[in-house]
Amino acid sequence: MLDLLQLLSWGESGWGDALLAGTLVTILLALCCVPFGFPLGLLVALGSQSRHAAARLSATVFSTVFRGLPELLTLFLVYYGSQIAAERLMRHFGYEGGIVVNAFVAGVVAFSLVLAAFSSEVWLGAFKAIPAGQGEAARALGLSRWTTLRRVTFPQLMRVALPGLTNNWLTLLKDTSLVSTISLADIMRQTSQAVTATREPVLFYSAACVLYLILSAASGLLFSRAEHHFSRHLHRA
Amino acid sequence: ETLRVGLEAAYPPFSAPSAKGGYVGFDIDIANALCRQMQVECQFVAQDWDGIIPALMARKFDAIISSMAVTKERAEQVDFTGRYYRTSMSVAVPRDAEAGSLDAAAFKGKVVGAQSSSTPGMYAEDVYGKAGAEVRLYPTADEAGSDLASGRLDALVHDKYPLIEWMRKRSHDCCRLLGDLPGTMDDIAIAVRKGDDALRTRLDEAILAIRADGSYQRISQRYFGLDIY
Amino acid sequence: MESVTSLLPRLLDPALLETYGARMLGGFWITLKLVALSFALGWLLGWLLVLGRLSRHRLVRGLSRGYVYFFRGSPLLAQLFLLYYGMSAFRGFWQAIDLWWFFRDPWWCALLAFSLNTAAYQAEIFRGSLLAIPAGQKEACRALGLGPAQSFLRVILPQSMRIAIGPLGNEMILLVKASAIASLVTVYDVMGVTKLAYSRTFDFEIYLWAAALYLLIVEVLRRTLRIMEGRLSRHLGR
Amino acid sequence: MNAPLQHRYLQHPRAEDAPAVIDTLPAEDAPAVIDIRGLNKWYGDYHALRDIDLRVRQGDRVVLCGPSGSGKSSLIRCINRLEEAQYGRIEVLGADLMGAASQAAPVLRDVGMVFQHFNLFPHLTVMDNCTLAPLSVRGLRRREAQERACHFLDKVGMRAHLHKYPAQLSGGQQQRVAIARALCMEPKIILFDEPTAALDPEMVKEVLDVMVQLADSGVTMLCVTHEMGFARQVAGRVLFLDEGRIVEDGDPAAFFTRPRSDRARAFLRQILA
Amino acid sequence: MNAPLQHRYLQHPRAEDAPAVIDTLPAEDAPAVIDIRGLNKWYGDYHALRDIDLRVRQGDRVVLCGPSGSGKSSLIRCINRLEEAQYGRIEVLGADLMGAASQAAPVLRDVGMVFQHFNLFPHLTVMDNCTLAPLSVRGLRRREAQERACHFLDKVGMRAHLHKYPAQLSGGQQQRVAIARALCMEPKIILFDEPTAALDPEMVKEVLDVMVQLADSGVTMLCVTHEMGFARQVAGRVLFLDEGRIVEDGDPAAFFTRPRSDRARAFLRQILA
Ligand SMILES: Nc1ncnc2c1ncn2[C@@H]1O[C@H](COP(=O)(O)OP(=O)(O)OP(=O)(O)O)[C@@H](O)[C@H]1O
Ligand SMILES: Nc1ncnc2c1ncn2[C@@H]1O[C@H](COP(=O)(O)OP(=O)(O)OP(=O)(O)O)[C@@H](O)[C@H]1O
Ligand SMILES: [Mg+2]
Ligand SMILES: [Mg+2]
Repeated sequence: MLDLLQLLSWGESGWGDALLAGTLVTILLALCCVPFGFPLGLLVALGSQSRHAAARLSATVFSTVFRGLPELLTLFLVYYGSQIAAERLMRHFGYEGGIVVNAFVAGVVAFSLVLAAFSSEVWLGAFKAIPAGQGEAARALGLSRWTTLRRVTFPQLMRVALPGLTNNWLTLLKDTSLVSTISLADIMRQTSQAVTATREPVLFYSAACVLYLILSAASGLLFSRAEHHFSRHLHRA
Repeated sequence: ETLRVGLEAAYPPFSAPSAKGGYVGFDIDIANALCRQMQVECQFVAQDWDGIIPALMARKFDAIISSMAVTKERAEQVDFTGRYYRTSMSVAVPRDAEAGSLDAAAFKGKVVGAQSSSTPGMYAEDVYGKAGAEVRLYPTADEAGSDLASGRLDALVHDKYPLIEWMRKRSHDCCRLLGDLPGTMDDIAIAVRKGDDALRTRLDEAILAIRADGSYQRISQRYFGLDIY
Repeated sequence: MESVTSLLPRLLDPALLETYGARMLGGFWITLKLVALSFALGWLLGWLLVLGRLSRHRLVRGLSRGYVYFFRGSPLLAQLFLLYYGMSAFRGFWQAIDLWWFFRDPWWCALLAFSLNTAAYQAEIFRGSLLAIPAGQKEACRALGLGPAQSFLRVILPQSMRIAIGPLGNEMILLVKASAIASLVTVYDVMGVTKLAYSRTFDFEIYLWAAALYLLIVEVLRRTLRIMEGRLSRHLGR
Repeated sequence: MNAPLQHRYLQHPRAEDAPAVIDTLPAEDAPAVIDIRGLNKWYGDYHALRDIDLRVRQGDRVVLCGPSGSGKSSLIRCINRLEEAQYGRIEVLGADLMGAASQAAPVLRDVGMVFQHFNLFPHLTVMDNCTLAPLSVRGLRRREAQERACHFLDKVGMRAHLHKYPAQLSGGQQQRVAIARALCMEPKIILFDEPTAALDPEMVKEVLDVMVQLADSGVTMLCVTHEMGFARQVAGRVLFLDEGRIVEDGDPAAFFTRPRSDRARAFLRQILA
Repeated sequence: MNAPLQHRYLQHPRAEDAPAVIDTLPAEDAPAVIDIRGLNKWYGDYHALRDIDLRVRQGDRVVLCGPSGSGKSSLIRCINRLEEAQYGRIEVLGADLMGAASQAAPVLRDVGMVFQHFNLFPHLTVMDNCTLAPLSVRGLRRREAQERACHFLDKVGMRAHLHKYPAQLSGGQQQRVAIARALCMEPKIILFDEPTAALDPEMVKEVLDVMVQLADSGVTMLCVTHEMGFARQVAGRVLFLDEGRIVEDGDPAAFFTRPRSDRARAFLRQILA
């Protein structure tokens, strides 16, 4: 028993610090996707409600492709695809050296695309839940489209969309483990390394579960705070 | 000048992570010896086995020193140096198994495990699978080993040295070695990008050099008690 | 016509097709089977969990809450791993109660882990859809004297399915892709086969096949769901 | 432009406008089908119903009125056990409603309710809305249930819309289907919660006509409404609630012409302007 | 029990009940602020508005009435460009509304609208509801906007509820905030779509009182309503729509006593019982 605890401890013989480093990578990666993925998803949702057929089509294609493609493939496409493209381009200009795309950046780009695709469905559902009267009232008051979106639609959208976005976030948190294939050491990668070195799979997979559960609990807290914030107008005085 | 070396780090005793953050194993020691010989600095990059060749081609590192067996398909994608060791495959079975033959026909109806994307995996599929065994492919040999121990597998095919290492480390002895598979001797070599002849030649020369000065033999003795070249 | 026949071999390498075509189809079949079965089982278990969450007993509520939290909060990969390799540590016990045949087989273990996992997600989806049904519907049932089972089956369920169908579609797509995780325990789905084939041939084309298969699945699913949604909301059309 | 505003209830009630005396009032000694004693109900801290005492005899036609938030809905929802009260006794058709649910259930089948917002089942056709409960609660055979539904739908003039969904009906039509649905259970008591509040004037008339017919057939009716016309024409008795108390209880003529409490006087002054 | 049912509009209009003549009617030659010519609108195949011709002069107070589905809402929504018509011309305050959106936008700021279901922004306080548009459309400074909001909220008696959210208000209070919100833009024309349909009688009175005050201040008003009391007291002109056509157009006294069309006669007979 003590041996097992030793394995989870810090320092020379323990894997505690490695797991912690992995957790940091996981959190950073997932957090960096949020400011890109969610707004892009909103944009896609707006696109699929647009009056222009072209915008609708590209929104549908985007959502189908990035929901449909295996995340691993999206990751590869971004990571290796962009590198190959960049190298071709540079060779065209006579530069022969290698270009290295940062794995972290590639991961953020790829998972932002995936997050955008899945969250666009959530945004879309939330749009349907906002009464048409809100938009009409905004138009009757002469508000511009941007003001309407920012001041009227969005705050109401958030309340309805948050539970679904929470699901997206939890999925993202776990999907990011795929970055180990492009040599980023997240929680899962560190776990399997520890398993290889120590041959204690059950211990370390349990530890990984606990880490993820802690992350979920923490983000759950944040999300329910946000939910409370966006529904404050419903609490009776 | 540094040499960026890609490795899987999940293949003890050849390469495995250490709790201290670095990597340990035969491959690492060899790589360090080669770098010293070439008077460059070794920089290790750990990488999932599945993405190791694409990563080499995408210049994430310059050479793979990760117990990679030379195969025809791989040789189409990368260039190999001369071998730095050779290994054959072995078969392990549960201690109480009555089987005694390595013959493919003897495994008909049995469940045989191996690591996927590895030469033993291909062997298991091509030989035992065709002979009527059910082949199960695991992400790493460790998991296959644990299924062998728990009785889900009737046999496990794996490279000889890691298999021995695994059985040695296993505290309670569940299993026994059935023997080496004849005709499976594979060359293990360093992979570099296609056309990177300069590096390939330097590495070839360095391998010969560390054999000549005996440092190779010392490393091999330390891990296996014999020279596995 | 000629140009198509000459293009095809360039798109689909015949040698590759011969070696891995059948295996890809096999993987495809595994994906479908795994997703369909675990989704259906998760559906049933999901409703049980919802009943638990809405139960009057605090213990039952707490347990189903904990279940949902655990299975949504931790990775399926780790869940499957713990189930498959963790259970084998108690081989003696399973043999004693004659359940070893179940835990011995990777397929059953994968199915179990997937069902348990998707049940948690589906339970949340169902709960949300139930909350969206106006309280008046339940009151009307009570005022008419309908029993709990009848109210649920005839009135609540058909209406909540309409609301749940979008998120359930998302969940099914996620499950299709998550089936790749089953290769951890040697159950090879489309993605498993693809990775295997790639590790042997290093031909990126094989990934494109897989992508095409996935897109096909998602597109078929999207259209099917749209039709079902239309059927479930036919009462809203004027 | 400064003329005082007159609206909806334009006319001050005058004696000569009073309807012909209603000829079907229940006898004084008819049995009580609803018997409420000392009923008190709280929502959290809020005391919504205070010491309600109420006996309704078979065949009674009672109108409940009172300002918004006075507890009218709460009261009739207690009679149907959609809300549970904390203190007091409710007996409906001889059964104690404050006791175990299993004991109350059989009696509640004989209490129908028509909601302000109809609460029709949107995914079922008009016919299915009306036959669902008779089939599965009363155990009628399909033929019987359908015949009964046709009969009552005919009565409310909705026979022609059998196969439509609620969303395909106008508000007044929906309300009539809701009434037919309640009637198909052949309840002994029927409760209405503002059955006309959501309707426009032509539709109000349709719905009220149906209720008049219903009243003629001798069902016991309790109706929350602000339609003073209905109250005067159909009701045998008017209850006025204020802040959770019944402050007036008497026949309509007396209520409209000589309200006893100050609150009722103020209320009537407002709406009769 | 077979006495004919009398309800909401119990009283037949009689000459002696007619209000004092309204003293603020616009002069015949006042400029037209709304000028509609040959307007036609379809929803898909359904022809909702047919050949509508309508001139409304500045300071007019017009009531629109007519049976359900006759196109009242469609018409006023066209005036506000919430719906687009297919044929005809709409000129509001001199600008052509059928043209480009950019051309119509500045004019529409001077047209306010009060919806049947209020459509307040639920996530904003009463104050924010009233200042949002003046701040971002009129470009007022915050102080100014708040002062203006206070002024109008005071006018509708809602000054005390500045910091509440709409869900914390009763229906009548919400409707009054909606009116104040529209007034804060100081529109030249204000459109009402059944502003009292969702309210109970005490609240109807509150809202109508506000509208009477508003009418006094000289704004041009178009109001869809079934409150015949309001129509008689406040309106300078009553339009009766049927099946997408304006079939009556005249002063209230004439409309109530001598409707020209059969349809209007039937409608009035129904609601006046
Ligand atoms: N679920 C609830 N929780 C808290 N308070 C409630 C609840 N339901 C009703 N109330 C309060 O109880 C009081 C009585 O409500 P009730 O619905 O019976 O009024 P009502 O007489 O039907 O009014 P209205 O004419 O507006 O329908 C109101 O003040 C209301 O705010
Ligand atoms: N979006 C729409 N699509 C199709 N038909 C519509 C639409 N909106 C309105 N209609 C139809 O157009 C007609 C006129 O509708 P409108 O809302 O203008 O009637 P209204 O006079 O305001 O009636 P009410 O008194 O019931 O509000 C109705 O028959 C209605 O069914
Ligand atoms: Mg009520
Ligand atoms: Mg309308």
